Amino acid sequence: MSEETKTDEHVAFMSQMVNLDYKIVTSPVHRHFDEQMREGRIVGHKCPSCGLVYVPPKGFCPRCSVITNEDHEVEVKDTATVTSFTVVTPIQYQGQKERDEYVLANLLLDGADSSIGQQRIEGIPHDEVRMGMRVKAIWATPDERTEEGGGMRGWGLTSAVKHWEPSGEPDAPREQYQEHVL
Amino acid sequence: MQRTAVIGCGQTHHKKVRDDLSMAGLLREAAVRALEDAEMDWSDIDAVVIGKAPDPFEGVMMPEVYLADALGCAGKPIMRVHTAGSVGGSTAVVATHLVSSGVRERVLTIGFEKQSEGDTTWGLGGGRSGSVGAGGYFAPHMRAYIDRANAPDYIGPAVAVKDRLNALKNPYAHLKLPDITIEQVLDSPYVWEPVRRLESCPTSDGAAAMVLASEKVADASSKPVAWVHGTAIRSELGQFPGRDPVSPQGGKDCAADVYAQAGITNPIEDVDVLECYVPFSWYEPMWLENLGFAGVGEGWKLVENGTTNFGGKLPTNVSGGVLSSNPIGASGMLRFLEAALQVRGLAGEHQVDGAKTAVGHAYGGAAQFFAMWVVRDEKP
Amino acid sequence: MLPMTDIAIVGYAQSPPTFGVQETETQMLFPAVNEALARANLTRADIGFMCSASCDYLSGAPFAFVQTLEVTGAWPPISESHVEMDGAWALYEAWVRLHHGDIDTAMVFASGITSRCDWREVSALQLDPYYLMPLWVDDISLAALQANALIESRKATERNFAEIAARIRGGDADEFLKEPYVVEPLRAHDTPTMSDGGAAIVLAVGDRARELCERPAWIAGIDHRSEAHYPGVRDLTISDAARIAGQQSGVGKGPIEVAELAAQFSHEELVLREALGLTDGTVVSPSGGALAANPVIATGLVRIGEAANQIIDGGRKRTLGHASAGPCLQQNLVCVLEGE
Amino acid sequence: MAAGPSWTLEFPYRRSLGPVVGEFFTGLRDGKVLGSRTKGGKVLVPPLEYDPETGEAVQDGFVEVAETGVVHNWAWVNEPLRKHPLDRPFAWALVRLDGADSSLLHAVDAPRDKVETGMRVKIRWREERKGHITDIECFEAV
Repeated sequence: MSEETKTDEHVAFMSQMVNLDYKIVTSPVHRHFDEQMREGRIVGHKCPSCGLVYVPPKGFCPRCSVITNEDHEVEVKDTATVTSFTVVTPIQYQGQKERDEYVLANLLLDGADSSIGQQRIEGIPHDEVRMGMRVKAIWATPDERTEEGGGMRGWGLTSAVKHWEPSGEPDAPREQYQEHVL
Repeated sequence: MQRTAVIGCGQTHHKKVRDDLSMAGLLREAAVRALEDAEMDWSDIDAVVIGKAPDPFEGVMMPEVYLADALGCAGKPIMRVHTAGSVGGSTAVVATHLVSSGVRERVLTIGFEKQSEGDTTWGLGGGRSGSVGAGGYFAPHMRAYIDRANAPDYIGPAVAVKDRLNALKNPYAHLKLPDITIEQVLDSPYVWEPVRRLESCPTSDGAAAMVLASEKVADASSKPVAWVHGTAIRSELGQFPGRDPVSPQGGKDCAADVYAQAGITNPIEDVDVLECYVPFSWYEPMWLENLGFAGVGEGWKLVENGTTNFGGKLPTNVSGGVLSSNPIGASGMLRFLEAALQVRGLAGEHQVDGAKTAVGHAYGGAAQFFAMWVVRDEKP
Repeated sequence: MLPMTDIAIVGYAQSPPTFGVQETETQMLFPAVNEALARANLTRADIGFMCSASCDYLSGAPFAFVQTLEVTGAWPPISESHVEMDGAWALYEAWVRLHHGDIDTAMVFASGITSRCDWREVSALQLDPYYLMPLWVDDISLAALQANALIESRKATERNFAEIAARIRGGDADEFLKEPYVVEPLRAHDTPTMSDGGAAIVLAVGDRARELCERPAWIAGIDHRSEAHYPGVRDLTISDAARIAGQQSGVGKGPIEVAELAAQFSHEELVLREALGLTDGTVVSPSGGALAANPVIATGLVRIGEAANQIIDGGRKRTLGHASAGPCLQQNLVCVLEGE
Repeated sequence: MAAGPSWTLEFPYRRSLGPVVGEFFTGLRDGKVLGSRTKGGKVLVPPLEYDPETGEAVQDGFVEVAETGVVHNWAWVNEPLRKHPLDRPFAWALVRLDGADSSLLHAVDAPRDKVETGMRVKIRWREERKGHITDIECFEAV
C-alpha cells in the first residue's frame, strides 16, 4: 500500500464514471430538414388536418395525430419575431463550454406556427433585446454547416444558422406573438 | 371507492449534500419516519411506490430494482413513477389509487432525489455543453407573465423572501436565510434574467415518504389523519402552436378536476393552506392564477397584499416550499405531504391554525405535467 | 376488500420487431397506438386514462416520455402517467386506475429502442451502485449465474436450455449445443434477440368492454412482486416473486392454455414454469417470447398483449401474460386473462 | 448496438456511502473484510444496511470475516467485455467468505478447469487501495 492511500480517514465517498456509447441516429424527417438547412432553406410540415406549420417538422401533427411527410413540406422565412427571451449566465459544470452571458430567445418564424426555443440573439446589447423584436437569421458559411447527427433531436435549428440579429424592422405588435411564447 | 387517508409522514433533513447517507439510507431515513408516525413497521406495508426524476441524475437506472429490499419489498410489490418535476405528486396519486381502488390497504410512497451524486444541469442537457437547466427554459415564460400582468419587479423577490423566512420554521428545510430582504434579492445576480440567483431553488438531497391507508386502517390510528378528498393529474403536449406556457390549460384542468371531487367552488375561500410547486419565485403568482385563486393578471396582487403570507388568508408554502428545499423527485411529494401535515395539525412551528382543507400541487416537464390533491381533517 | 371491477383488454398491437429503427421513438409508436385503438373502435379522445413506459438510458437522453407523449395527441390535456419500467407495470397502474368508476377506458403504451446502446453495458446501471455496478456485471453474466445454479442443483441441463431455444427459435438442439458459450453455461441461442419496438393495449370496463370487443380478454387477476436485489442473498434456482405474483393473480384456479413468459434467457422459462406451477398442458410463449424478440420496456407488455390475443382472436379461454425486470428475474408481474 | 457512428455519454458521479458501505470500503482499503449482522444473526458480506428479507435495520457494529471462502456458484466469461474487472478469461463467482452467511459477487482469476462450485478461493488485494469494491482485484485459488 502506498503512503498516499494509507490513511486512517474513513472512506465516505466513491467516484464513478458512467461512460456509455450511443449510436447517432437521425430520423429521416430530421435528416431531410438538416439537409435543407445546409442548403439555406428552413422547411416545416403543414398539417393537412389543422393547417398549422411545424418547424422543424416532426413527421406528424401532435395535435391531430396525423402523419406528415415531404408532401406536406412548406418553406418558411429566415426572419422571425422574438416572443420571449432570457439572458443566461452560464452555470459552470463539467463539460460546459459556455463562459460569458448570452441571450436565448423563443422565436416565431415568419410562415411557421410553432415557435423555436433557445435561439441565440447577437448584434445588440443584451438590455435592448425585447419581446416583439424582429430578427433575421445569420447563416453560417456553407462549409461551416456541419451534418447535425445526434444533436438533431427534433427541436431547435441546426448549425446552419449561427445566430439571429435584429432585422431593423419595427417591432411586432403584442397580439401577433403573445400566443406563441412557446 | 375506498376512502383513503395519510396516516404517516416522514422526510429527511434536506441538504446540499447528505454526505452521511447512501442512496438507500436517504430513502430509509424518510420511510422510517413515516412508518414511525404511522405506528407501523416494514412488515405492515402491502406495497411501495417510489418516484424520482430522470435516472441520469444519480446514474442508477430503474432504481426500484436496487432499492427493493432496502424498502422491505422482498416478496412485495414495488413500482416506480416518473413524470418529471411533478413526479412526487403523481407518485402520491398512484399510491393513493392503490388504496382507494381497494387493491391494497397500506401503501408506503417515497419521492427522492440525491442531486449531489451527479450534476443536474449536465443531466438535463443529456450530457452535453450548453444546457441552461430548468431556469433557462422557464425564464422566457416568467418574462411573458410579468409583461402580461404588468407586475412590479419586487413581486418575485417578495416571494423569495417569504418562502425563505417560512423555511426558518421548518426543521427539515435546506436553505436557511434568516436575514434575507427584498433588497438583497434584488441585488443578487441574474442567472436567467429575469430570474435572480436568490429567486431560484437550491439543489438538494432529500426524500419524502407517506403511508396511505384504507378507512379501516386509518380509523384505528391513534393520531389525526389527513383524508384524501380528491386527486388529479394532467399532461399536455410540451410544444405546439398556441400552447400557453404562462398559464397552461393542463394546470387549469387539473385544478378544476380536483376541486370538483372535493366540492371546492371558490378556491380562495374554501382552501386554508396551499403548498404549490414554486421553483422560481415568479411561479407563485403564475400558479395562483392558473389554479383559480386569482383572476388573470391578479395573482401578483395576492403576494403584494400579503394574502399568501403565513397568517394571511391563503398561507402558501409555509414549509418554505421548493425555493427552500429542492430534492427534485421529492419536491412534489413534499407539497402533498406538507398539505397533509397541516390538516393533521402536526406541522409544528409552521402549523397554520385551524387548517381544515389543504391543497398540494406539483408540475413538471415544460410546465406540461400536473398533479394535485386536496386533503382535509374530515372524511369525504 | 372491495369487489373488484371487471376490466378487459379490448385492443392490442405492437410494431413489428426490428433492430436499427431510423425513426424517432414517437414515430415508431404511432402505428401500434393507432392499430390498438382501431381494434377497440376508439379514438384518442375517447380514452379516460393513459399510462406510458419508457427508459432514458436506452437512447441516452433524459425525458424519453416527454417525446413519446406526442403519440397521445394530448390536447386538450389528458389524464396521463408514466413509469420508467416495463410497460406491464403501466398496464397495472391503468388497471388500478380503472377501479375508480369515473372512467371506463384506458390506454397503455411502451417503447424500447435497444439498437442505439450497448445493452450489456447499460444493463449494469440498474445494479447496486456500490457493489455491483462498478464491476460492470452485465445481464448475460448474471443470467449465466442463475443458469449455472439450476445446473448445479440438478434442476436442468444445458440440453434443456437448448431444447427450449430450439422450440422457440426453430432449429436443432444438438446443433445449438455445438455453439460456443457467450458466458458459460449460456450460448447465443439462450440469450435474447435484442430488438426495437413499441406496443399499445386498450383496456375497458364491464359492458363497455363487451360493446367494444366481441371477445374481450378479462383480467381475472394481476399482481407483481420483487425479490431482494443482491444475487448473493437469494436462492437463484427459484423465483419467490413469480410464485407469489402467480398465487395472488390466481394462476392455479384453473388450467392455463397459453402462457406468454418474459423469459429473456432460455433457462428462465424453467424457473418460471416451476414458480407458476405450469404443467405440460400449457403452451408456453408461442409468440417466441422474450427470447425471440426483446424490445426492453415493451417486452412484458407484448407478452400480455399476445396472451390477450389468444383470447380475443384465438378463442382460448384462459391465458397468462408475464413480465419481469431486474437481474435474475428479480421482479415479476403476472396477468391472468379469461374469455367469457 | 447497431453499426454506424456513435457518441459517448459521460457522466461523472460522486457517491456518498453512508455508515455501512463506507465502513466496508474503509475495511477493504485497510485490507480487511467486514460484514453486517441482521437481527436474526445472519452475517451479510458485502454488508447491507438492512435485512434483505424484512427491510429491518441491521444491528450496530460490524463482524470481520476471513479473506478466504468458497465458490457457491460461478459463470465463465471467455470473452470479457471492455469494462469487466479482468481483461482475460475469468469466472464470475458468488463467494461465501468464511464467517459470512451471504455471498459476494466478484471475479475469480483461475484457469477454466479449476473453477467449480466448492472451490476454495482467497482475495487478491489490489496494491493501490482507495476504499472501493475493486480494492478486491479478484479472487484466486487458495
